[in-house]
Parts: sequence; C-alpha cells; structure tokens
Amino acid sequence: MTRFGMAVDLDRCQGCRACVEACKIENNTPSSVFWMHVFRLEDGEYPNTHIDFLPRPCQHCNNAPCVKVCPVGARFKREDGLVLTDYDRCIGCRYCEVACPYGVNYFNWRSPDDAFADYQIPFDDPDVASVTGGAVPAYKNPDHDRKYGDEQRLTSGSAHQKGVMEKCTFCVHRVEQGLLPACVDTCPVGALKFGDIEDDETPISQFIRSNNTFQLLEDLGTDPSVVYVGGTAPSSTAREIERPTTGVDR
Amino acid sequence: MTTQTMPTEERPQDGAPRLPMGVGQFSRGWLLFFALTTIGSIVGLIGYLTEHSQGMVATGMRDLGTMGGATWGIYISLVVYFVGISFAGITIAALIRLFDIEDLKGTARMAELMTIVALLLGGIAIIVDLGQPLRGIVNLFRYARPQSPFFGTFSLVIAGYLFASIVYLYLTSRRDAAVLAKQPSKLQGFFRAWAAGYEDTADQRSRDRRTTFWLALAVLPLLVVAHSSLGFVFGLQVGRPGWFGTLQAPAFVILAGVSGIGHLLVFAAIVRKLLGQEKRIGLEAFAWLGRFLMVLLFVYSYFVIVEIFTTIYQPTVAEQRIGDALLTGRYAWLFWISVATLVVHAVWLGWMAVTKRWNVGALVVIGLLVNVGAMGKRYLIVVPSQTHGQLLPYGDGVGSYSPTWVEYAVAVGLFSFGALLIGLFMKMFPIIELEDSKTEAVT
Amino acid sequence: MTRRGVITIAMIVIGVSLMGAAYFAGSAPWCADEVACSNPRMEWSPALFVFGVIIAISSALYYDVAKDKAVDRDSGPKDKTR
Amino acid sequence: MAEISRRTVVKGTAAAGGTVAASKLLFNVVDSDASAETGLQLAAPVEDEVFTTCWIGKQDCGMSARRVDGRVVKFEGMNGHPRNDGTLCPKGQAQIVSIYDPNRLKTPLVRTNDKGVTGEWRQASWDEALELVAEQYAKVAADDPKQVLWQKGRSKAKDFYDEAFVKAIGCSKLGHGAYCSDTGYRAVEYTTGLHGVLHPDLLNSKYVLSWGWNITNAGGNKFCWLTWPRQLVQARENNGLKIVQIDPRLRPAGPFADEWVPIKAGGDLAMALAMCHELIAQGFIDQPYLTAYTNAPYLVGEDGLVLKETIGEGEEAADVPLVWDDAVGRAVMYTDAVEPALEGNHQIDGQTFTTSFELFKAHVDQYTPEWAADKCGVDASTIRRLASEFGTEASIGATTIVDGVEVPHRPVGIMAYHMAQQELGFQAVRAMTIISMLVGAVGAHGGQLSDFTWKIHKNYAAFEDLKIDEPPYDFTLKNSKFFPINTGFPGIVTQVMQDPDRYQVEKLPKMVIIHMANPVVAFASAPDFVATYGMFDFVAVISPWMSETADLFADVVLPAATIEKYEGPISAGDGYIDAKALRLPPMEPLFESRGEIDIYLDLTEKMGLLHGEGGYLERVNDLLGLAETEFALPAGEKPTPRDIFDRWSKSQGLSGIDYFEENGVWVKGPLSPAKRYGYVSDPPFGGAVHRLYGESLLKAQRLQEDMGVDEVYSRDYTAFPTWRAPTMDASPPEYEFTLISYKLVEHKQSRTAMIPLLTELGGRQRVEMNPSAARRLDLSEGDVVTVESHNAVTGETRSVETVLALTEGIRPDVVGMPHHFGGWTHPVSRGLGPSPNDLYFSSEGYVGQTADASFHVKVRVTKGSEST
Repeated sequence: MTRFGMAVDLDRCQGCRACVEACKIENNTPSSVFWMHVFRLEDGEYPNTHIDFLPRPCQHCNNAPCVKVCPVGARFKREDGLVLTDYDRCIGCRYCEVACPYGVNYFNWRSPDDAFADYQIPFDDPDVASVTGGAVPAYKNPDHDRKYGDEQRLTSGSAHQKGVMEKCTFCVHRVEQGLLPACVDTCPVGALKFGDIEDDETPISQFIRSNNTFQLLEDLGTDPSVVYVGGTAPSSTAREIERPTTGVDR
Repeated sequence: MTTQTMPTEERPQDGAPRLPMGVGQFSRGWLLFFALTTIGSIVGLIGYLTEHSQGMVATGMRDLGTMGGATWGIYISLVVYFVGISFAGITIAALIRLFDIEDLKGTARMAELMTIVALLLGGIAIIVDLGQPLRGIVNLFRYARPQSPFFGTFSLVIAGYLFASIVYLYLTSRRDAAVLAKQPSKLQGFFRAWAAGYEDTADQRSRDRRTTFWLALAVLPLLVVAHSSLGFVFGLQVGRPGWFGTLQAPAFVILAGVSGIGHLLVFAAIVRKLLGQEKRIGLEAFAWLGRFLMVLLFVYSYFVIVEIFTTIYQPTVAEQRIGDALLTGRYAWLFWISVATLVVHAVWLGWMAVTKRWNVGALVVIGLLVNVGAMGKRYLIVVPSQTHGQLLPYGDGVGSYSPTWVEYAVAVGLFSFGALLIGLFMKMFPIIELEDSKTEAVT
Repeated sequence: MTRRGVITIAMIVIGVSLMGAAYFAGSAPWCADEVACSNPRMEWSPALFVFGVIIAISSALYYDVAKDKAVDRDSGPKDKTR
Repeated sequence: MAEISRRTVVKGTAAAGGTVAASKLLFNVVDSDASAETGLQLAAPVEDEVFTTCWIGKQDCGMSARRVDGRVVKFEGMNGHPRNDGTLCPKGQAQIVSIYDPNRLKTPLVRTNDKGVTGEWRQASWDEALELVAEQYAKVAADDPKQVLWQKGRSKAKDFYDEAFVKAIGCSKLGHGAYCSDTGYRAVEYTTGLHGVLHPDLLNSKYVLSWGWNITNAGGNKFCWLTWPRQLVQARENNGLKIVQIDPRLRPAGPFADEWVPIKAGGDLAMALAMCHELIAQGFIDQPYLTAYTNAPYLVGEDGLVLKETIGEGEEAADVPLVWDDAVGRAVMYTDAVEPALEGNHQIDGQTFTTSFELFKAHVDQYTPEWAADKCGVDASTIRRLASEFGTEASIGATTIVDGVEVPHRPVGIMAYHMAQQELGFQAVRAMTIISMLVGAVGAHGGQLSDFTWKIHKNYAAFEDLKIDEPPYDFTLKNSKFFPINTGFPGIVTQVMQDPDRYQVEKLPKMVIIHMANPVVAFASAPDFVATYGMFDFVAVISPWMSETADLFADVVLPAATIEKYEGPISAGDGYIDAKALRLPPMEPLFESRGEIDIYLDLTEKMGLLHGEGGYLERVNDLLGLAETEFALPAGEKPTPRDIFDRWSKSQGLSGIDYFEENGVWVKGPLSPAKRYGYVSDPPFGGAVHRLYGESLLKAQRLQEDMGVDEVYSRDYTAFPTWRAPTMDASPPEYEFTLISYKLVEHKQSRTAMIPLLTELGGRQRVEMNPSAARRLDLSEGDVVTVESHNAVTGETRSVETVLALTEGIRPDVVGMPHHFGGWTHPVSRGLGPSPNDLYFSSEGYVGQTADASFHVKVRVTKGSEST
C-alpha cells in the first residue's frame, strides 16, 4: 500500500515561504488563503533568542479528525493517504475546521471572484481577458477542472465555489501525474521531501528513518503523514513573527 | 394585549360563544405583537439574504489558524441554545404524563409548543450556518455519516425529536380540538380536522393516555441521546482545548434544562397573566418549575465549579490560555455574568424553596436571566476554544471573533420568528389544555 | 391482539428495523481511512433512517388516531358531534 | 545526506490514482459540471513550456513557464540551472501576477498637470511620446549632453543596452549602487582588486562570520538570494559549517545562527579592528601569504609613504615598492626579494622605515577587545573567543588538493554584504577583509572570496593614485576633493542640486531619464528626492508601473514590459559552475508595453543616434563583443532584440538563440581551481598585491587637506581602518535608538511592492523593538508609534508613523524597519505604511567616504501619531 507523506527538514528550512507562494499559484488559492503556511517562530529572551521555521501544510493525518466529523463524507481519506475535500459535496458546515487541531482548513467565505478582488488586479480587464478569456485568476490552472482518483471527485485546486471548505491536497493533480507537490518542487533548499512513507525503500522513508523526527501534536493521535526532521516541535512559548496579512477584514 | 382575558364562553358575542384562551380573537396588543415579530423576522431574513448573496464573509466568522478567527460563532451557539430550550418542553410534558403531576398540566401544551418552535429555530439556525444550505438539506439525507456527531444532531434531534414532539403535541391536543370543533366558529373545520375522529370516549381517553405515556417514555431516552449527541459535537474533539471531555454531554443536558425551564417560566407567566389563567396555572406550577430549575442550577453550578477547578489546577498551555480568557481575560465579563446568573439564581430559588414563598415576578426575572446565562455559556463553549484554543503557535495564540450586524439580525429574526409562531399558534389553538371538568367523557 | 396493536407494533418494528438497517447497513461505514468510508453503502440511507424514525413514532399516531373499524366510514366524528 | 533529486517521479503513482489511467489525463477528460462553473472552454488546451530567466532579483534564476494556450499559468525553476536547479523563491513564483496586472502602464502617458502632485495624464502614442523625449534631449544636449541624466535602479541582465544608450547619447549616469553595497565593492576593489564584497567559499567552508548578512532574507553580492542558502545548507550538512551571526538582529540568520552576537549598530569597525588585534595577539598570522601577496612587508617611511624605487624611464617609468630582504640584509624591490621581512623597522639612509605590517600591529595595538566592548556592545571575551575560533578553524598552513591542484585550505570566511551601508562602511569592510588576510584565507579553498573570478577590476589600478580635480565639479562630484573615491550617489546629487555653490558645481542636470528606478520612495533620504526632482526641466520614466517618482515628477511615462521581453546575456553560474542564459519572453507583453531594448532602439532612432559612428548599434556591437566579427549587427539595419541575441549566441559558438529556447541555459562546465582560488590563479591573485596598507588613501587625505576640504570629507581617508565614533552618536540622548533597515525575503526592489501576492506575505510596515525597551517606554505590540530621526549635523528631524512590533531578536538599543514600503500608486502597496527611507539622511555625516548612503540614524519612538 502506498501512503503519501511529506518530510520537512527543519535543519534546512529557511522560512522563505517559496512553498507558500508556489502553492498559491499552482492551486489558485485566493487572497488570505494559505494551504501551506510557514510559521516563523521566535522563542527565548534576548539575547538567548532563537528563531525557528515550521512549514505547515495539511498534515494528511492517518487518523484524521476532520474526516471523522464530516457529516456528508465530503472530507475523505484516500487509500494512498491523501485527505481530500469533495467540493461538490461539501455543505459548508465547517465542522472539519473546528475538528482540525492544525488550523489548515480554509473556508470560502466569499465567492472566489470576490476573494481574488483583494489582490486588486481586475482580471476581467479587457486587455487581460483578451489573452486569458477572463480566467480568475489570470493564471488559472486548467488541471483543477478535472476529477481525480478512482473516486472521480472534484478535489483539486482552490476557488471553485463559495461556501465550501478547502485545504491542501498534497497537489493531488500533480501527484497523479507523477509530479511532486508544488511546494516540494519549488523549495530552494530541498527542505521538503515527498513520497511513499510506507515503502521502506523510497528516499523519503530512508530519510525519515535515518534522522530524529517528530510529528505535530503527536499526543493527539492523529498520526500525521507530515513528518518533521531535525529541530523540535514548537514550544509553548514560541511566538509567531512576520505573519502574512489577511485581506479579509476582521 | 391585556384587555381580553376572560374565558370566552362567559362573554357571548355575535350570537356565538367565543373560543377559549383568546383563540381566533385579535386584540390591538396582539396585532402590535404580530407586527413587531413580523418586522423582527423580516430583519432576520434581510440579514440572511445579505449573508447569502455576499457569502459568509458578511458574518464575523473567519478561519481558524492564519486568519485568527472563529469559524463557528453565534449561529452555532444559537443552535445549541435552541435545541437546549426544546429539552424542557418535552421533559415537562413527559413528566406530567409519567408522574401525573396535576399542578403542571396547565403548562404542558406550552412546553410542547416551545419544544417544537425551538427545534424549528435550531434547524433554521443550522441551515443559516451552512455555506451551502440547499446542498446541506439534500446531502444530509443523501450521504449523512453515522460517525459524524452531526448525524445525531440532524437525524435524532432535528428529525426524530421534532417529529416526536409534533406527534406528541398533536395527540395531547386532539381532545381539545374535538371539544372546540363542537362550537361554531370560523375555525370549526380546522378543529374538526385536527380532532380527526376523536370523540372523547372513555376508550379513546384511555388509549390516548396510554399512547402519550408510552410516547413520553420513548421520548425521554431519545432526549438524552439527542442532547448528548449535541454535546458530543464538541466533547469528542480532542484537538480543541476546552471542548474535549466527558462532562460535555451531561452538561449540555443540564444546561438545556435550565434554559428550557427558564423559558417555560416566562412563557407560563405571560400566558397566565394575559389569559387570566391564574387558576389553571397556579402558584404550584411555578413552584414545581422553580424547584426543578433549582435542582438543575445546582447541578450545573457543580459542573461549573468542576470546570473551573479543572481549568486552573494543572492546565495544558492551551487550556490555560482559554481558562485565562474565560476567568480573567477577554471573555471574563461574559463568563462571570453567565456564572453569576446561574449560581445566584440557584441560591435564590433555593431560598424560595425553603421559605416556600414563590413569587411569579421573581421567577420570570430568574427565567429570563438564566437564559441570558445559558446563552452566554453556549457562546463561551463555542467561541473561546476557537479563538484561544489553537494548539499551533498562530499569531500570539489569540484569535478574535465579533459578530456582525448580519448575525445579530439573524438572531433577532430567529427569536422574533419563534415568538411569531407561538403567537399565531395561540390564536389558533388553546395554549392551555381545556379543563377536564368542562367536558366529561362521552360514554 | 387487536389489529390496531398489530399494526402499531409492526410500524415500530419496521421503523426500528429501517433505522437499524439504514444505520448499520446502508449508511457510510463507521471508519475514516478510505474513500469507501465517505460514501453511504446505499445513497439516501440517512433519509431512510429518518423515515424509520418517523414511522416508528408515527405508530403512536396510528395507534391513537386510527378508527376502530377501518371500514366504518360513516361513524366519523362529524356525525357524532352533530 | 543524499539530495533527493528534483521532480522525482513519485513512487506508487499508479497505485495512488488507482485506475486513473494516464491516458485519461492526456485526453483531458474534463468534467462538464466543473468546467461549466469555471467558464473555461472545453476544447483541449494546448500546453507547452518555455524557458526564461527570472526578472525580480539580481539572482537571475532560470525558469520554465508552463503555458496553456499561450497563457502563462506558472513559473517553475529550470531544471539543471546551476543557480536554482528546478527551484524558485517566493518572488520568482509571484511575478506571474505582474504579467496580467492591468494596474501596469498600458500606454505611454503625457502629463497634463503640474509636477509635485499626483499626476494627471493623457494617453499618447509611442511615436508621440518618444518624439517628445527626443526633442527635449536635443534641446538639452545642444548645450551639454552631460546635463542629461540617465538613472536606473538595476539592470536585470548584462547592461549592454543601457550602456550603449548612455554612451550613444553621451549623458551622465547614476545607478542605485550607492544605496546598495557599493562602498563594499570599493573597499574590496581597493584592498584585493576584486569587484565584489565578501563571501566565503561556502561549499568548502567550516566557519563563517555572517556579518550583517541577511541569509534567510536577502542574500549577498553576486546572488540576490537563493543560491547562497542552497550552498549554506549543504555546507552545514557536509562540513558542519558554523555560522556566527554578527548583527543587531537575529532574524537574518534565523535558525542557521549557531551563535548570535548582537552587535551595536555602527560598531562593526570597532569589532573588526579588535578581531585583528586578537588574531595578531594570538598568533594567527599567515606569514607566507602576507609576505608574498600583500603589501605588508612594504617599507613605510615616517611620512607615511612607501619607500619606492623608480625603474625605467619616461613613459615606461614605474615606481616599485621596496621591502627589507633578510636574505641580503637590505631593502630591495619587492619583486626581487628572496626573504622579505614582514616585521620590524629598518634604518635606510638615516631614515626609519617600518614594514606596513609592523605599522598595522602598532595601529591595532590600541584596539583591544576591552576597548572595543563598549563601542560595539560585544563582550571582550566573546571577541577574543571568536578570534580564537576563527584563527583555529583557519588551520593556517594547511593545503588541499582540488582537481589535482594543491590549494591552501582555510575554511573560514566572512559573509558581509550590506555591512558596507554605514558611515564607516568602507573602512569596516576593509578591516573585515584584513581579518581574512591575516589568516591567509583570501583566495584559499574554503576561504574568503569576493568575486567568482580573479579578474582584477580597473579600479584597483585607479585607486593606486586617487585623482582629485580642481573645481568646478560635475554634479555627481566625481573626482572631487569631497569624495576622492566616488560611487556616484543620487543622494549627494540631491544635496548638490539644493546647494550647488557649496560643492562648487556649475552645471546641474536639466533632464532625467529614469529607467526602473523609484528614488522618491526607494532611495534613502527620500525627502531630498521629493525636494529636488521637480527641479528638472524634463523627466521621462521608463517603467512597467506608474512609479511614485513618475507620479510626482514625470513629464512622459513609457510603459516597459516586465519579464515578457528579451534580455541578456545573463550569468547563470553558481560560483562553481560556469553558465550563461538569456531572458526570453514567456509571452507577448500585454497592453502597449515593450521591452527596453525595443524602447532604446526606437528612442535613439528618434534622436538620430541609432545608426552611424558612435551610434547605438555600434555601441551594442562593442559591448556585446560583436564588433569586428561576422555576427556584428549590420550598419543601417534596425535589429529586433531577438536578432541581437541570436547574433550574440552565434558569436559564442552556439547555434543561435534557438539554443536557449530549447535548452534554457548554456552550462559551460565547472570552474577550474585556477579560476576559483586566487592562490593558484595565473598570476596568483590576478597579479594584484593586496593592500593592507592604504598609502593612496593617506595621500588623498593630504591632498584634501591641502585643498582646504572640511575634515568631514577627509577624516576617514586613512591608510589603515581607523575607528571614530559615527556622526549619529552626537544626536541628543533622547534619540536613544539606532534605526536599521533590512530586506524581507518577500521583497526586492520597488517592483515587488507592486505584486499583491508578495505584499500579502510581506505584511504591513512596522518598527521592531526589543520588549525590554518597549516596557521602559510603556509601549506594547501593535501600538501606533511615531519614529523620529535626528540629523546630528543639521539638527533636522524627520518622522513617520507606523506600528510597533516586539521581538526578542533585536538589541534593545536598536529599532528596525524593513524596506519596500511607502508606495502609493499601486492599489496593493497603498496604505501599507511608510518607508524607513523617509527617516534617513544623505548629507554629510550620513554619507560614507566614498559617497555612499548610510542606513543608520538615531531615532526616538513615541506613542501615538505625529499629530498628537
């Protein structure tokens, strides 16, 4: 059996958020939505301060609380370990979001068009539309119009419809083409690795096996498929610095 | 709406006797009430239509995590609250049937009606909270998963409980309908249909009693399951500090009783006054309800103490953050007001119980205030665990949520709509069961 | 046993059976680790469950409301109250 | 640990998708519902991939653009590109938005209202707009073409087309350099002859002093950012590289900091001198290197001048420095010495001559760690220990074999780039270079590098004798008595324009062509630009966006393309592998925007300077090395940019531009040790004698004094780096903080402030402060505060309003603000908060000795907005 997972090499991560940006463009997520988020954390008191970076994609838990609570089976886990959302089935109750201890879920509070409007780039500008056909965003990835997996559900990409839940898909559309997720692919320092973590022979399994690892909030028993290598789990006194802005007025 | 309180039979007019309990008669006060609640409902509708067109961005809810918000807000608080109110109705009704508590019979129908209306409102609140409401209605019937605690909410609470309550109300009201159907009025046909062949024979009476007894007996466990399942919505979530716990389900049941009986006290007092039914709803009824409420409040106070103690003794970091926010921080005002309303009134009721000096006015005040407390506690269950319950170091660990006018409008709309429904019911059917003595069983 | 009793009990049995069947056999299995866990084994099973609940509870309605003799159309309340 | 190769085909994919056959994907099985919702057409889109080069930073990473029906949907890193090998940074990713941004300039615009306020415009044709610029040029050039100023922020490839333009029209030129690290370039050019600042041979290094260097945010010289961290993580894994972060902020090195030395802002020179003191005191001296390759053994007289002997006659005459040859016991020309003495003083012809190394020892004798401690805020014991670690790790005397060549192995170095951007930056960088020189790390394997080659920059020779002209000076003060070494500083130009008499300048620029530069926001001391750019008779701006400078001052704005154009050739090497690439348009530019080469071809044509002798085409031929070859652009024919690069590609022995279109990058192969390491280059160190002793600086100082220049300008022209308190220290004590500024990884040059995906990540402006300082001032996180700077010379104050951000990662006596804020023309940059540039000064005391900006100023922080 395949179980896709990600290894995050914290000794390498430099917190640049290239992964965040690659994800946003690959998956067409609108403003304020970060399927991949990178914590920049500060801990300790001057001058014994330290800084840590912690990329946070969806953990694609083996024992996923979000899947359990979904009342209609819109959030589901595939046999290959990917935890996905069926955008055509989700009723928008947001139970998965409160059930998830990692804060990885993003709800479409607005219509995708409205959510992109924060970027203040009128994609419907006639000059732009003459090239893009008015696609929102202009760099819209056609892969997300397709359905994936045996289950053939609409699970890939973002900004499909208002009122449904979304989150990191491990780039299901890329994985099924044999490509790495966009975040992994772009990481300048190779801090992100992806592959089958159940097969002992894969590079990622060997990498995980030969290092000290931890999972986020291990005690909760969610058994994430994202494994952190090197570094330590964020302490309770860690403070987040340099947060991204969110365009949604709060 | 204070003028027309006399039993109608005693004041014949236009040749026909009036229907009892103000049924079919519209005073100026009632029309004002009708206008206000209609306006309130429209306000709610406008709020909802705004939310529907703009998306839920129109609410104050936002994503947990990087957005630092709460994704469940007062809508879910209202769901829990309304479902809680429904508790009392069926409980009181069931207790009356099961233990034949004569003093409370006058409040039975009110309680049943309250249950139905509250469940309807709870159902509407759920729909309002869905990002895809239409899909919600269809997909729940199509795909609902038993593993999700929402399965219980949707299938048992909303469907089963609501249906059972309606059946219960119906069965317990057929006799009255049959009585009223004998009296010529515009509503005669309606009552006749309602009575559906009830002739008040001894046979029917005993069958009726039997049916309602068994139905009440069947409803009670359903009730516990339903309220527990609502508690499980929160209590099973290991990833949300402040929610996870075994106390959640029983606490939900108890607080449900508090809010429901509180409401019933208020409702009963109003009906008693408006319809001049001091005899049918005697002080004993209030004493019963008061004692019942007192017991629940004491139990709940105990839960609160346990909760506080557990929170401050050796909390995890996240639990402590929530605890601090509740006890001394952002939510402290609401927490202590809520706790105070619950605890203080437990003591006050205790005093009344000991001295046996039951005062309806005081009970109304208590009924209202414990509901403020219950609503506050619902909000405090739903929201702080989101804003202050992040386990990863998002922001400074503290999110925020402030409802927008849309949510307030919807809340106003829900309460107004509920009141409107009750008001309409009262013009169509006696809100108090007609007295046995007036109509002997047909032999 | 009366016909009323039989039908009532039948309704309860049918309702509860429907609930049981819908819950345990028709609805999505109680699991979360494969795609199959997200789909009811039979679509609309939850509706069936609710239907079961309704039938079971309706038994009370039936028991109480059903006329003694289903064929005796003339002995409706209308006539009696006149 | 083995690198997991890029784009590994994910194992078990077939199992993953189950039976989702690849063919299904290939045939674009599209769900009709989904596509109906998105409104996209159902016809199978045509997908292709085109290669290009990133346009955001100076790193110039290779990219491949994924296109659907000719529309770019994503940029990804180009596989096999030495710099980024399939990876890309957030800026590289995000630039896709700018291609489609209708907030860009769509057509040429001509101003219809007064300057100095937000512009009102009418659309113009390219023809009309270019005609207008050409006319104005003709008017000014008729008097003196030097009064036309051409100004650019950064050339995003080889600057041949800029240079050709500047030369063809004969105008003056200003770059952004003085705002970058040019003083560091000057210091290194002066000291070792290399054009670059300081960076280690990272892949082979074991110990790096990361001095102010912004590893996780900015990068250093040669690379804007991405390649350094790639190499750094490898060195950490392979060599156990230790990073000592010497900076008032911890954030630059973040988790890579094995040790954080929170140095006082502006105290760097003091610490570097103390390090020199300690290295000498602890005996970490690479005698053979110092003797053979530096001027350390040169004999210096009591007058401070090097003892020289003239050889040859007339034109051929040359002064050759003398050293004391212990082998023969007398002074000989250094080229002839057998056993030059590094230390000691010697009596020659009755005069005392001391080796410059001996002088240096004496010079740094005063700079003990204890002396430095309160100047730089670092414990004496720490300085001592760091010197010891640095000296020990340097393993003086060790060699290693690289590709069969024996190379000295000194796995220590200093990464110091933006360190130079302070008042004493020139001497600080010189002192840091000397730290590496003392242990012989310069040009060693694993040691101190500055450039990727040992090609000696022309400034090395020029700096041997600093030229100072008699007044009047041109408006950049080039070769002036004020700045004998002069980078060309726009900030000084604003000072000159405000008071030309003071600087003995007669002719001020009348017209400026601003190409991708945004002085009124992006340059330090921004208020001076607002004060002076209205003085130009004519301002033309070439930019993809309406820059703030254009908004306030442009007469004509010409819309440039962003990445969608031809540029090059671009160095694609990583310091270890040599490679070249081009920027190719991933799609046609939207709107009426055009690539700069197109614009300059048309503009020079309008000016009548395209063809003919000294014309644009001839200059292009010269600068691209096409002149006199079969690939030269034919006279009289206006080429297309693609044609130019096709010819250049062919001149390089490639098939043509199609080589780049097909392969993306031209990888020439690894650099040989002789190219990488100065010790083994031919001649060693490119033939430059490293200047420990800066005789020409001393001579310049004397000349300045002779010409009666204020001490402000001459005091730092000293032969050895010499400490003095920075001018800002004279500000009153209530200005208790030193303001520093820095880059966020999300931003690079003003263009990123126009990219919504980056402003989203970069957040709003804030001023960072240590919580202990905030507590003292009764300030808390998120407070609106006023930051007020003070000019210790003029008493002028400047202030901005921003919000407070607390961090334990900053010294309590320092506050910091990031750059790339303060814009208002693009809707997403509006309202994000002010730029620290509004607080800096560019007048005396806030300018380095080489006319470069200082990014230090004393400030105070008070609660509330300015108005209260």
